[in-house]
Amino acid sequence: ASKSGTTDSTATASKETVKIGVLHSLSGTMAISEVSLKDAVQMAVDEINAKGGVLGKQIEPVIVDPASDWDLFAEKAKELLIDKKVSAVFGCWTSVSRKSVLPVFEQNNGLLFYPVQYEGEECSNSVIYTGATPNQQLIPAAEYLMSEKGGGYKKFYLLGTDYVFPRTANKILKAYLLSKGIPKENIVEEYTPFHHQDYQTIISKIKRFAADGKACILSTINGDSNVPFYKEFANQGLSAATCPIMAFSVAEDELRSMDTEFLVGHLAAWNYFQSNDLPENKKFVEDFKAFCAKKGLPGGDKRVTDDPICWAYTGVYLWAKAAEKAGSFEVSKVRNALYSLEFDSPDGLVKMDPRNHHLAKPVVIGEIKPDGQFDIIWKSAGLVDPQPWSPLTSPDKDCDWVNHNGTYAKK
Amino acid sequence: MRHFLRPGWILLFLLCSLRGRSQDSASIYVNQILQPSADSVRTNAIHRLVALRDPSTFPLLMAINDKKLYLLDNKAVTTDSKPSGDGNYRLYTVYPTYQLLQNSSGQPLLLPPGKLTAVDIPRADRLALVGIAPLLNLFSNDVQKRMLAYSQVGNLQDQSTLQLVAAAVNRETDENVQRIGREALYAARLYAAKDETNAKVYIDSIALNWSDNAATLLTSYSKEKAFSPAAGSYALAKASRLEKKYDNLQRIQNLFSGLSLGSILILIALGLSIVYGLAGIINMAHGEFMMIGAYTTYCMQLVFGHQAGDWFYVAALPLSFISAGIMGLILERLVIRHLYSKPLESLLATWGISLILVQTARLIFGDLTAVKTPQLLAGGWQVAPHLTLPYNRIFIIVLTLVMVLLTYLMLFKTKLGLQIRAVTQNRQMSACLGVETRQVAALTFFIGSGLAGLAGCAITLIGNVVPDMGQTYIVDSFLVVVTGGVGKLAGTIVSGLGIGFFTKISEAFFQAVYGKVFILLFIMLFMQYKPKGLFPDKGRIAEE
Amino acid sequence: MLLTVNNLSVSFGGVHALHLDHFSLGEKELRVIIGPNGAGKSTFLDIICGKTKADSGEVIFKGKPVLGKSEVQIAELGIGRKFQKPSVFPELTVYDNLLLAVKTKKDIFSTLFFKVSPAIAERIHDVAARLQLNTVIYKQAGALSHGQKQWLEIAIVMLQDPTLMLIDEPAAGMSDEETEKTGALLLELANTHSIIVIEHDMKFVEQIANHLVTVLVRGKRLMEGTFEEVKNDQRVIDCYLGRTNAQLETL
Amino acid sequence: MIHAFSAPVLVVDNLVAAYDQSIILRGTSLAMQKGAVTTVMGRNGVGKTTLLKTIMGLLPVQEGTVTFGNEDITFMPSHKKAKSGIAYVPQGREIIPKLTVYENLQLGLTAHKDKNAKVPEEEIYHLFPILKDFRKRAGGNLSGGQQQQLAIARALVSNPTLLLLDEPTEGIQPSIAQEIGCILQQLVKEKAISVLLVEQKIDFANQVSDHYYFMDRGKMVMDGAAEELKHTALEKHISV
Amino acid sequence: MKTNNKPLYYILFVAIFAILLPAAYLSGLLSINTISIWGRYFCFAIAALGIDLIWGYTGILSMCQAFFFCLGSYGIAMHLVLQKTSLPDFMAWNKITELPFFWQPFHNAGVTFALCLIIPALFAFFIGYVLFRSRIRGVYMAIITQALTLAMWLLFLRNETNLGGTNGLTDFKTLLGFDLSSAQVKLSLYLVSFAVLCLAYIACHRITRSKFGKVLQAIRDSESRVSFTAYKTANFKLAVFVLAALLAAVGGMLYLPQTGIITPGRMDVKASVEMVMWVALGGRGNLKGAVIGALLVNFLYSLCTSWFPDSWLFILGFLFVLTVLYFDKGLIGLVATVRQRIPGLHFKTSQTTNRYVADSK
Ligand SMILES: Nc1ncnc2c1ncn2[C@@H]1O[C@H](COP(=O)(O)OP(=O)(O)OP(=O)(O)O)[C@@H](O)[C@H]1O
Ligand SMILES: Nc1ncnc2c1ncn2[C@@H]1O[C@H](COP(=O)(O)OP(=O)(O)OP(=O)(O)O)[C@@H](O)[C@H]1O
Ligand SMILES: [Mg+2]
Ligand SMILES: [Mg+2]
Repeated sequence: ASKSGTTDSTATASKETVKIGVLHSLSGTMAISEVSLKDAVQMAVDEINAKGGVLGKQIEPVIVDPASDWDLFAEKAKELLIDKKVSAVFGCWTSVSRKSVLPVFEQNNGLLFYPVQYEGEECSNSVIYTGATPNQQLIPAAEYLMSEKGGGYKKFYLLGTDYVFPRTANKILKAYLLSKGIPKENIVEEYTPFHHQDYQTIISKIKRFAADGKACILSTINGDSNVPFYKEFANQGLSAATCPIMAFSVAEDELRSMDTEFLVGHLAAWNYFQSNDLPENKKFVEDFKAFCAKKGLPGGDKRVTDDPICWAYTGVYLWAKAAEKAGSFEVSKVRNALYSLEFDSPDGLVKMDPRNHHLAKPVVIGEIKPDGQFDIIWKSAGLVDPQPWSPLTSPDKDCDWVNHNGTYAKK
Repeated sequence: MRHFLRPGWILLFLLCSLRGRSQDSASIYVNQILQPSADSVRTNAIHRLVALRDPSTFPLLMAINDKKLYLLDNKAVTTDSKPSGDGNYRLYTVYPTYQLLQNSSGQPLLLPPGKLTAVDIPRADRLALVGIAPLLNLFSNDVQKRMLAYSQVGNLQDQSTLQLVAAAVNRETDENVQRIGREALYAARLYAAKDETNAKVYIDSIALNWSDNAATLLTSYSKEKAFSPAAGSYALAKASRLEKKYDNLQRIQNLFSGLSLGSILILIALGLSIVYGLAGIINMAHGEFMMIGAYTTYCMQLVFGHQAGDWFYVAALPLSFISAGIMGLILERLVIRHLYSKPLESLLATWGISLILVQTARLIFGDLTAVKTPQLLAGGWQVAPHLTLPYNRIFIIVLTLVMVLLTYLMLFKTKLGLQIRAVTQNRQMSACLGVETRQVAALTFFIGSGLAGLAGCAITLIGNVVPDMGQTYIVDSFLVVVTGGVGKLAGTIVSGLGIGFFTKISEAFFQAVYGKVFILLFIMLFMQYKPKGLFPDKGRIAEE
Repeated sequence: MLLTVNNLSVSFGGVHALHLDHFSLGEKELRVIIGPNGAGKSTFLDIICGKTKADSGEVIFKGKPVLGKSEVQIAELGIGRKFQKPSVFPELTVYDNLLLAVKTKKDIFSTLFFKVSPAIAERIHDVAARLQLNTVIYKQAGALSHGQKQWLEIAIVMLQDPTLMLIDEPAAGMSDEETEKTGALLLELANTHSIIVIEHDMKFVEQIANHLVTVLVRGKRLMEGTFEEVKNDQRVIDCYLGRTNAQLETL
Repeated sequence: MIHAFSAPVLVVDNLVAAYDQSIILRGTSLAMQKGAVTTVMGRNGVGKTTLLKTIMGLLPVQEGTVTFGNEDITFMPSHKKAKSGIAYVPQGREIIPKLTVYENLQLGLTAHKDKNAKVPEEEIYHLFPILKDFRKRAGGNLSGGQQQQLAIARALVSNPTLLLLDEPTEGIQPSIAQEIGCILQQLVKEKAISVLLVEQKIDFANQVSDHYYFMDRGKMVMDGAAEELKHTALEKHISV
Repeated sequence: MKTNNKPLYYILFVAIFAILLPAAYLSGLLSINTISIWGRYFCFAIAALGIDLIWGYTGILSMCQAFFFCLGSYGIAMHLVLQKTSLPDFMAWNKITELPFFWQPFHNAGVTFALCLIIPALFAFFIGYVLFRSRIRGVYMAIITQALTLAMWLLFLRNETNLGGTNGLTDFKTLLGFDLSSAQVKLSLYLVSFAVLCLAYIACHRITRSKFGKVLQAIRDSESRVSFTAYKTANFKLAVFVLAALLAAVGGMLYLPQTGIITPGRMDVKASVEMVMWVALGGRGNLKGAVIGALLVNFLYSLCTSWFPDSWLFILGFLFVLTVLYFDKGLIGLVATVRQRIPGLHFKTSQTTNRYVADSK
């Protein structure tokens, strides 16, 4: 069924609109994170439509709820691509959901814009990764912590929820730390189950580990486990001063309605923070708040933006821009137009990689403030190029769709 | 110990004289920083001040480092790191003295940061403070920072640094920080010591002082810095003794964790036990009642706002019980009452209800939210250097104890309890004996749901508040109820504690995941021997 | 002897419910056990059929020890039980209740491929008719009246065709005439089976006690003898029958 | 037959009741004199238990009325009936199994008019000595006969004016059954309690009854005062 | 004697799914995706039949059916992965160079099919043996099996288990040499699933109508009475438990190629409860109910998550509640009630008319 002209036929079938799919969980455990991304996509769509659409067509988003159910992700992806014949899909958060839909997109020649930081080691022709690769988030963070300015930490506790991203992230981090001369015994790796709520034992282990003030934590703890973790951390007498936590999965949106008292001073590494000073960003933040208030979404104008929201939003624009550039919605053409495409995102100018489907962008490290925002304490000098295959763990591989057929072995 | 105090006094004297000499130049630089004629002047002044290492300028430098330097009526001031209520901060002068600012009535002056003019020091200049930052922090008014500073001051062989540290230790008011500070001093002396008796004295002091880091410090001393093997092995012996003590404390900590986890489980299971064990309803929505309680607490926090301090939590405790209870009551009236004696249908209906409740919560709140820990329950009780028992957990344990006691009294010492137990075992006959079964059943459900709500309120102290938080606990709490024996209060308590302890003990050996798997399999095997829970009914009543 | 019991004792939470020094039952003997409420009669039967575990003692049935065996093993040995409180399969029809009881192979495969032979069907209907269940044979057993359930349970035991039938208070909840019918039925069954019956209805006991009556009191065997002997024993009158037993006088 | 001419205390008029679709009571009528023992007899499965259940409110009435005293209690919920002075000893004992014997008795107090009433332990234990020894035992662990005794005791605790007894002597040893008979007579005499008795054993019925009803297929087919009916007539009816 | 009472319904059912749907696809009215989705529902329905046997008929609430389902799926998935590469990707990332021993047998299709049945059966046998020996029943059984599923879920989530961790196994290309993405293969899988469902239904129907089935129901009513009637109840329970596990595994095996992914998420707490809910909704103790429940719930789930992405949970939630309140024998009970109300349709069915209400419990 997947010959060539699926998208073309839609283009002729409906004169005024072009359909895109929105595949974010609106219920289930991931809803808390993903709903905001759906809103961001919706906002980008509204903006573009207000400006006249793409190639003269209004964008019509088809929103479905894959309900944090990985099988349903695949089912919905098929539905969007085959039944609804959408031109592109914006969605997914967890790695497993992406892995679940990946074959569907590849078999049906679809295009998925994936807005969340991820573990890398993937190079699909059907996915546009607008989130960070490990080298755009993990490595700079570790580097910063080891630096004089960052505190010169010598011991690292790699703590994560037990799933792919933390596992891979920690593998890369560990390789990096070892390569920087951190002795093995100064790196501890530990995982907790999903939704783990009881961090007493782990914190007391950390306390011992961090007794000499030289230790920090690299946290890939996910979702609802964070609050109990940070709370217990504070209650057992640890603090950002004695042992900072560098988080890779805590962003403004999660901190929005939390009491952040026990989080203040801890760190997070991303590519974007709401506190970014750029005028584009200020407008974006305001627009987003206004959008949420206007649509009566929960939170209203108290809503905040964060890294994944920024990239979900940017993704839509990238697609629109590429379609304009290609003059067509056809997946292969859009894909080709995306290479090296530049876009003025809320995070400043970002640029698609010329050879693969990742985005080059700045890396920032922030310190959590009492209001749930981040104080940007470090920023990369310019854009950091994506490395889907980390040179630390897969030195022989690279991803290139222009000169090679995706992943290839480096000489 | 006294032995060291004496040099301390001398040092302080020295320091004071130092200050006298540098006083003039310091104040010049200070002025240059606050009112620079050019950026380069300021940069220079900062560098000079850093080089001076005059403690009287430390509050100023620290304020710069923390980006908390403000001008108030042309006076340089700084603020506390945390607001003292309602977003207002206390103010301190930074130079030449470090003093709390007071208003006319002698109360601390409280102002929001917005009322102050921030002195903007460029990042490059701030970086000049990096080297001296730990020293500055020795005089910080943030305990945490002081604590950290001692481990970061670095080489204490440098005399001027040593003097500063010693002075700081003497000034120190916080016992824990002082402990760390003393350790830094002892360590410096130990490293400098060149004869065995002297070294042993310092080693002993370090061991006696027993800060968090003592064992590591001694070990590394024996490995790297010891000047003689004898001193090294002596240090090592001390270290290993400390490690043992430490291990023992860790064990106590683990037991406490077990107790705490156990009491949480009991608190959640208590309501379930009443609703399931007594009313025969497999309440899949139990976790959602918990969620209601948690959100009630959250709402209380919003309603009370920041001024009210801990009162929101005081109000939330009864309210979470009542709100969840009322919700339970409504559901009982609307749905559950049709389902007594139909446990299967109750399963289906309560599952449906739980879906609805979760989605409703998601629509209303929609976020990951968390309740702030009441001030009274923040932090922990430091029992020994390595043993901190968080207040929030202690509170939950006490709350559980009280609730268990109340539940016991209610069930076994009151008429209502008698009727509840009767109704759940035989509705029709109870009715024939004059028991108003509807009311009793509704009340049972009210109490059961209410207890869940209370548990939710308690859980906010340690976890977050999310729409599907209930599902995290539902299996665990069913496990507790079932291993204890359905409808057995004592069973619920024993199994809750048992599972709590066991989880924590196994977590000490395995990773958290395997700990959990282990506990689940263990329970399965345990049920082999006690197929009807810990406290099975005996005799004829045990049959079907 | 078909059944021999020695020094059987059981206690619940420290209270001695049963302490039987000796009891024996011959082939095709119908034995009636009487005794005050709580004397341990039902407990005795419970032990024989494996429902309750004894503390000590021995029970020999067909030369084999019974204690320690499971309910199924005991049932397979040929012991069938009617309980004091009627116990049937409430959601099955009367017919299915009876079908399950019929003595055939009872392992998984035989049940899976079981076909109702005409002989079996006839037997079921036969028994149902004799116990006045034929009018309710396709009714769910749970919807029967108390007395009907009693009948059904007796029918189940009959169809099981065990060597030893343990019948606990069969006449409870039956009218006098039905009681009499039951008595006649039991007497007939006694021609081919060994039966232990527990009853409080003296008329009924008199009707069926063709051989010996055992009197249990407080878990111990008070006496054993013919109905006449028992009826006139002062101890039995004192603790069981009552000073002036109206029931007996009217006989 | 002391209160022979007083007004009827309980009147059941043309009662129709069913379990779901299957109708059991098909127009049952009955009138009880105050301070007398009225006995309902009939073969197995004719609907005697159903009648008592319906009177007690455990089964919805489809047609007809039940009047107690001067009040129409047809649709009154069970617990109100209990509170208005009707006590019920059901067939099958229905002891609350996991409550102790004493708690079961305590529960009987719920329907007592006096809120502060205590369990009249002495009287009860005098009647049923075994209950005293087993005070603290779970009711469900008692022997069948003991449970029956407990059920009767529990009904008496509430100090009722009307007693519904469904085969109360089932499983009870002869001496106590006989005593129960005496007690019933005594209660009727001394406290003017009215008793509706369902019984199959003619001997017991004869000992206590003032009036008989015969039931067949959900209807009363015959009734009469005890003296009027000959023993043989009774037997004939029951064995139809 | 009571079978074959409503051939019309059966014919209708078969006609719709075996003829109408494929025809609609071939004539272009339906997309192959829709066909595939229904194929997946059939797999759920097969598993639901097993749940009905063990729970509806025998009264044992087993919450580990989702686990057996996953065992079947994982088995096939492993085979499919090995069809594609000699070493799965995720192993390569985890620096595992050699295929673990337990992956080896899955190279061969025949062995895989056998193992997909044998492993769940063995698991069920072992679990059942342990549990039934110690006479665990009722909620105890439910919670223990749930705990077991939870434990297995946690294990499968681990990377160390070498089954793909959270991500599970995905991205399959061919099955027995057929291209899984081709429409014909999808259609065939649909038809196979349907055929297996029909076969499973007939087999279960036979079983429940046999004396064996009666014993099962008797066990549900009063297990001790069955023992006293000389049936070895533990064996019977064990047999249905294994049978139910097999049905779940078969469902899982067919499910995999049609879904294209298997993750531990299929057996988390929610999934295992949901499987029971299908049966409860359809009507427990009634095979038709189980099938209809599974089909309907999943159909609604798919439909509502697309049509009402914001409010579908309300719809499903209310459906559960209303079913319970108004059709107390599940949906199939509703059908029976309607048929009784409409005199013209009034067939004599002996098992639904009189209802016994357990009033002593
Ligand atoms: N589980 C138990 N716990 C305590 N006591 C028990 C238990 N089971 C039985 N008993 C007691 O053991 C004694 C014997 O009971 P059993 O049922 O055998 O009496 P019975 O002779 O059958 O009486 P009945 O004629 O009333 O049926 C009774 O006093 C009873 O209360
Ligand atoms: N729960 C029930 N559901 C449906 N039918 C029932 C139910 N209980 C009893 N019946 C039917 O109602 C009829 C009358 O039963 P009931 O128990 O009133 O009889 P009874 O006169 O008390 O008999 P017995 O002397 O055996 O106690 C019987 O035919 C019985 O089959
Ligand atoms: Mg007995
Ligand atoms: Mg009756």
